[in-house]
Amino acid sequence: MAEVTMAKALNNGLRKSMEDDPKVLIMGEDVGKLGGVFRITDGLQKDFGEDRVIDTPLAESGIIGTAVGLAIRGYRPVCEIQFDGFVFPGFDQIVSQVAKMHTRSAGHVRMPITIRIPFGGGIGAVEHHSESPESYFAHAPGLKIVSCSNPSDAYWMIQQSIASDDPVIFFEPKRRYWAKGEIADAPDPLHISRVVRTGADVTVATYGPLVTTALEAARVAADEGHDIEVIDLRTLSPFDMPTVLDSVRKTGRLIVVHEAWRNVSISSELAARVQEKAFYSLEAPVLRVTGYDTQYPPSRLEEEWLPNVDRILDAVDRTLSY
Amino acid sequence: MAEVTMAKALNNGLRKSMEDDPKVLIMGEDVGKLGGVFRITDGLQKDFGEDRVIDTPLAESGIIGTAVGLAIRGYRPVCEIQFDGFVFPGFDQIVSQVAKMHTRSAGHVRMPITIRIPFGGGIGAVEHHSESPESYFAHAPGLKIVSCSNPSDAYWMIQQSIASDDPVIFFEPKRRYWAKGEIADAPDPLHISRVVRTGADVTVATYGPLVTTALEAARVAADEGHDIEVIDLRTLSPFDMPTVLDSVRKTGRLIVVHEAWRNVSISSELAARVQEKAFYSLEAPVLRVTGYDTQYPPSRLEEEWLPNVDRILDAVDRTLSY
Amino acid sequence: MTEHVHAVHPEPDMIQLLTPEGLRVEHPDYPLEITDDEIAALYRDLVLVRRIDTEAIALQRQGELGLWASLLGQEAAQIGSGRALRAHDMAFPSYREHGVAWCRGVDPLTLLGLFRGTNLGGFSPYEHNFNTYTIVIGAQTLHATGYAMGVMRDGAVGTGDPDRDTAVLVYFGDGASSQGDVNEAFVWSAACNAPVVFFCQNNQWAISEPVTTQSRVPLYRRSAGFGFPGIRVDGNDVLATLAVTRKALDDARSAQGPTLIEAFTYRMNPHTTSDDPTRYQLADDLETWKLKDPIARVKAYLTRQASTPSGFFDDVERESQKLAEHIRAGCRALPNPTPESIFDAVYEEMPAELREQRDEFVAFVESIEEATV
Amino acid sequence: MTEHVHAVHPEPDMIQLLTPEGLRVEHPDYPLEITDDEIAALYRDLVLVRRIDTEAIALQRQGELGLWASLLGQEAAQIGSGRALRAHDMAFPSYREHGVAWCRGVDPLTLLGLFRGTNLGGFSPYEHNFNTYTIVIGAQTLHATGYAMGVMRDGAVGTGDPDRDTAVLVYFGDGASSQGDVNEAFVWSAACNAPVVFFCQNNQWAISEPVTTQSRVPLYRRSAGFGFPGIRVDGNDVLATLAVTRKALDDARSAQGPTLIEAFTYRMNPHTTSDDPTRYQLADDLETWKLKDPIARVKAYLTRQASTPSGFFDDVERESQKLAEHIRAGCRALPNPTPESIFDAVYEEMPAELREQRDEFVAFVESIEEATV
Ligand SMILES: Cc1ncc(C[n+]2csc(CCOP(=O)(O)OP(=O)(O)O)c2C)c(N)n1
Ligand SMILES: Cc1ncc(C[n+]2csc(CCOP(=O)(O)OP(=O)(O)O)c2C)c(N)n1
Ligand SMILES: [Mg+2]
Ligand SMILES: [Mg+2]
Repeated sequence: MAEVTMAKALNNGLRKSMEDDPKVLIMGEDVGKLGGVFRITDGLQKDFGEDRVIDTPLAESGIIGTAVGLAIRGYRPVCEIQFDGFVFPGFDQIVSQVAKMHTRSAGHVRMPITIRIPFGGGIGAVEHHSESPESYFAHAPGLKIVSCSNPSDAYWMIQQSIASDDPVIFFEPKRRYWAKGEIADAPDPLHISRVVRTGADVTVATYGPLVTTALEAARVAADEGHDIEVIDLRTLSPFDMPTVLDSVRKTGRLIVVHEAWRNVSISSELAARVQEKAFYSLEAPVLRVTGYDTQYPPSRLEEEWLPNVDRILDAVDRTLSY
Repeated sequence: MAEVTMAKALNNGLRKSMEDDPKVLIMGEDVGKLGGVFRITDGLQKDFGEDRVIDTPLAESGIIGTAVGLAIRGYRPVCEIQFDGFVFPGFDQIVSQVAKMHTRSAGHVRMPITIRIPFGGGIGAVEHHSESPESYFAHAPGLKIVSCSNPSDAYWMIQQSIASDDPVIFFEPKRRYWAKGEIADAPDPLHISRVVRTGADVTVATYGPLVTTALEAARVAADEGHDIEVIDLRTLSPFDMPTVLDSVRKTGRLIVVHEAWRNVSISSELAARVQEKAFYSLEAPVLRVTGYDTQYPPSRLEEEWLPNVDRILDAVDRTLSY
Repeated sequence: MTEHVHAVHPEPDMIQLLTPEGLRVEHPDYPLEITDDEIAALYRDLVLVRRIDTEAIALQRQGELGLWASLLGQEAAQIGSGRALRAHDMAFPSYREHGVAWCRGVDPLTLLGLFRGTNLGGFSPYEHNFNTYTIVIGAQTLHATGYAMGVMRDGAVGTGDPDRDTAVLVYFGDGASSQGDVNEAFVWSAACNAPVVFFCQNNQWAISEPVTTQSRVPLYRRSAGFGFPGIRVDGNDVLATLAVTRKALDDARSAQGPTLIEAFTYRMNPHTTSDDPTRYQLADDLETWKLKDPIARVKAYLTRQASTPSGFFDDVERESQKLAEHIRAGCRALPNPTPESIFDAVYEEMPAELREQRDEFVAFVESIEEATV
Repeated sequence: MTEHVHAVHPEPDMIQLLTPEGLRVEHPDYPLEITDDEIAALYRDLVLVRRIDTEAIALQRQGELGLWASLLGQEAAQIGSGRALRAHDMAFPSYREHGVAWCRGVDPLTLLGLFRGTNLGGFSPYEHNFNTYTIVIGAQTLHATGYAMGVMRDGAVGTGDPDRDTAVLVYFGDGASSQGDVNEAFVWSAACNAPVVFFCQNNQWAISEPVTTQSRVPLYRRSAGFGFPGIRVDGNDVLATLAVTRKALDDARSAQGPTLIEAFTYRMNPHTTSDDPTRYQLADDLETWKLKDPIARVKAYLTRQASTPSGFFDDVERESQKLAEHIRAGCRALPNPTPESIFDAVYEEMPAELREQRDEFVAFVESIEEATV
């Protein structure tokens, strides 16, 4: 099968969901004629009409809040947040309404809302355009959080997220939008993690933009004689703990890698769980290679700030030194 | 010295700050004539006038956003958020403006804003009135997060927070507002944790409303022959790691206790750090006694849901069984 | 030196069809054809929802409810607007709309769970087309707008078919008008001409803050600048509220877009049972507003102007007694939730890790219970 | 069946003092006493800020900047309003207000850091009373309102002392008008009568969305319902913008409260250098708006109506050349930030744990550099 970019895979996935279910709507800023600033919704308004692909007024709380109402009415809204840093005006509607409505109504109301967020850095952008806010959302019960790292997952996971009767925040690694790959014939379940490289010495668990980076690091480490297992987490809430724990029980060593700030993050939680559930298997503490606990830097410094192959290799050395 | 309630201690602390510095303002919903729904600002508008104790329109983003502007103009705003669950409409202004303005302006602009949030459960309230949102904020660089557990700390820490040139989110354990205590003659530094009970067997680290609970558990455990050390964390961002690590190196066992949801929380971070920094000292995994990863339940079930003496004792047994 | 804003005129251009003295007046834009029997039915509603309120307050005092948000004084605003709804219209309440719930056919006991702490709402919005209460101020205005967008996409506006055309009615307070969400709901509904009616009960207070803290001009004027009409109605006049809401809902159903209604009324009780209004409210104001009581004027009309059958008032009183008993007995009988129910509806599909937490929780609670037994 | 809203009339009640053809017209409410020299000075501003823009776009194309948000077409809106400010007034820009920065005396190079990626703003708002750019749409309107509340508390409004009375001017776009924050800023400033002027540059687009996506009625009408006046000015007319803003700022300084100004203009370039407007914009519109160019009309006036000294236009052109060289050379010479600077201004007081992270980071970066050397 021909290779497609992640952007195209997402576009195809969205199209498929819209064809399959007339209740699926796309809404957001510039998602119509422009096709979104990353062109993920390219051509969809033309083909499905302005009623189903909606250019909204410029307000994120409004986008999410109206999606809640549409969901109550039986629709399946897919909201695009233009950039990671712009989701926060919609934070209240997400954590206090989207996340809670199902519980509040004792299960009578469903919130099959998908919130797409292009996230992460490495594209030379200005402030608020390179953030990784997934940890904020993973704290909230009622939400499910996933991230894709390749075109095939992008294609399948976006459809699964839209089909989910629970709300899903879907993090798209924007700097990998143009990377190409083949589309698998069938999907894995949405909420499983995947070992994308088997190895015996150290487990590296990551997701989204850094899966590629971790695989590169694993190749370099192999030259240095270290056999790295790489897990693409894919699902960040819930976690797929069996996959992670099996791997750690085998390697005895875990490094969690993400761009998000370290403090109170996805990697904190994984470290906390793994040290609890695999206490006797760990030969070294769980290490973390993450964004530093500073503001995302001006783009001239983002390469230094972001986790990269060198920083992962350094952590490999450190964990092996225990 | 006479004992005062935490509510009164906070009131006295706020009054002292206002007397000491004419740039200190109080702003929020119902903080004026009513003195706040918990009466923490009781009498302050009468004594300092409507220009310094401001009943604002009903919108949290507006409260925080105007505080940012006042801070730029050289003021020191103290914002009251009426209940924990109502801070989220102001989330964007907090994480994207309050937290970032200092970095954005390369240090030229200071954000000496204090955001007071009565938090936590146990008061038999309705939805959104019993939450513990501190973990969301601890993820964000640029913010400092503290919580008091007793009247003396309340009195001193609120003044220190207001005097801080960095923004501080000040979490007040609302169910302890009416507990009494003496006020110390002088404060500890704001960002230190405190061992409030020394013990040799297990360290229990907690903050805010559950310090009292942890001390109770320690007393019961003592009867059962277990010697518990209790740490009142006080500062949640930054952490005071030396205090925690010293204790864990001594006891070899740590239980982190908070009402907040477990997933991606304060306790995740403490567990992650401690297993890294005290790997060889730990005789058992760091355990966590927290709110469950569900919505805060209807009040008839909150006693079951909240961490309590039984749940802490159970964790003590579990950690000692390693 | 003149300010850009002048003092708020207390009651500008307010639509009134029944004076506080119980006299019917006509308004050219809001003709209301209504029989005396229908007015009597409204009277019954008013009395019964006030009774629900009285009983709930008593139950709170007895410790049966943790909290109650009283509707006293706002009965006409709620019954007038609630009775303007058709069955397939949808209502989005805030947390004080017990009277609207009544009009929708929601059993008052259904509302008590939230205040008793046995659930967080816990009912289906679909059963009576009445959404669960929303406590975060203003959030529901966006939900209503989104729902109305769904109605449009379902082709259920402007068809001329009364069984099909659907409107959405959303309630919020004067304080809520300051929230970003409410103003965004105005933006959205105007931009897409959504069939939604914004019903603002201006009860003069947001807890301790008078409405002048929110705005120095009348709230009904807010909408014009967003591109849709606003109107102020005497919120203590059930007839005017009915007429004005009916017209706005008709407009919405016939694809003419949103309307903002400001129902000018007064919160005659504390904000909730936890509040102490002596700190901020003048007793005088309460006295003035007592003269405008929403029920007294209907009774005056029925007594003096209409040929109300003898015995009607007694019947209503008997019904009110029965309702009170239903509430008192029913409240105490509300089932306590089981601990494991906390985990039930977090997700539609419960993740394995949460199931694990639930099982641990249930086992732990049981172990404690056993130990205590 | 009529909708509540009718189509937007394109240019209602717009204040204009200089026609596109360069003819001075009078407006009774906005008399403007201005000498030809002063108009020539405005012309110089307009030309120079357009030059800044042109150079920045070129620098972006050459890879020296990561991004640029062009002000092309909006020069008059920015210069007219910016020149209405007094030194001690405060301006809060969005991200496109390079022309306002110019009026405040900010060196254009200071603005480039953000777009080059060497800093996130990086300058002191106090130096020129011009705040750093705000990228989150609308957030700055609340900052401006809060700042204005501070001005009031400093006793710097309504004293009659021109060296003391202070106004605040905040910029935002037509798209931003939909954000909750902007509407909350309206609520706040109206409620406390703050000395703030809201300057909305309606450039007809929010990236690809026409202003009709946000509102079907003119934006200047938004404020009336909040309780303060709104006015639409020809944003391509530097004289009208100056006069209208001056009046609004004067009102603010003299304690008459806020004003909303909608400057009706057009974004003549893509949203930013990353945008592709061929996907959504009609070329025709651009042609129409070219005829209303903000600079051409001033030049026409100066050439035809005023006794502009010969050589003036050449002088401006020379100055523009020098400015271009300053920008080109200065941009390339902007210092790259050091890695450790990332940690410098996270806090005023750096916590020990962050210091530790910084030291590890610096050591690591150095070790990599050594390894690479
Ligand atoms: C976002 C948010 N902030 C604060 C509160 C606390 N609160 C509950 S009711 C209320 C006042 C609401 O006033 P209004 O909108 O006039 O409604 P009313 O209670 O008068 O019916 C406040 C501040 C809340 N529920 N939600
Ligand atoms: C909260 C937020 N959401 C989305 C964006 C992305 N964004 C940047 S500019 C823009 C359009 C702004 O339009 P307008 O307010 O009219 O200003 P203009 O760019 O036309 O000057 C958008 C959607 C943002 N910066 N902030
Ligand atoms: Mg009210
Ligand atoms: Mg625009």
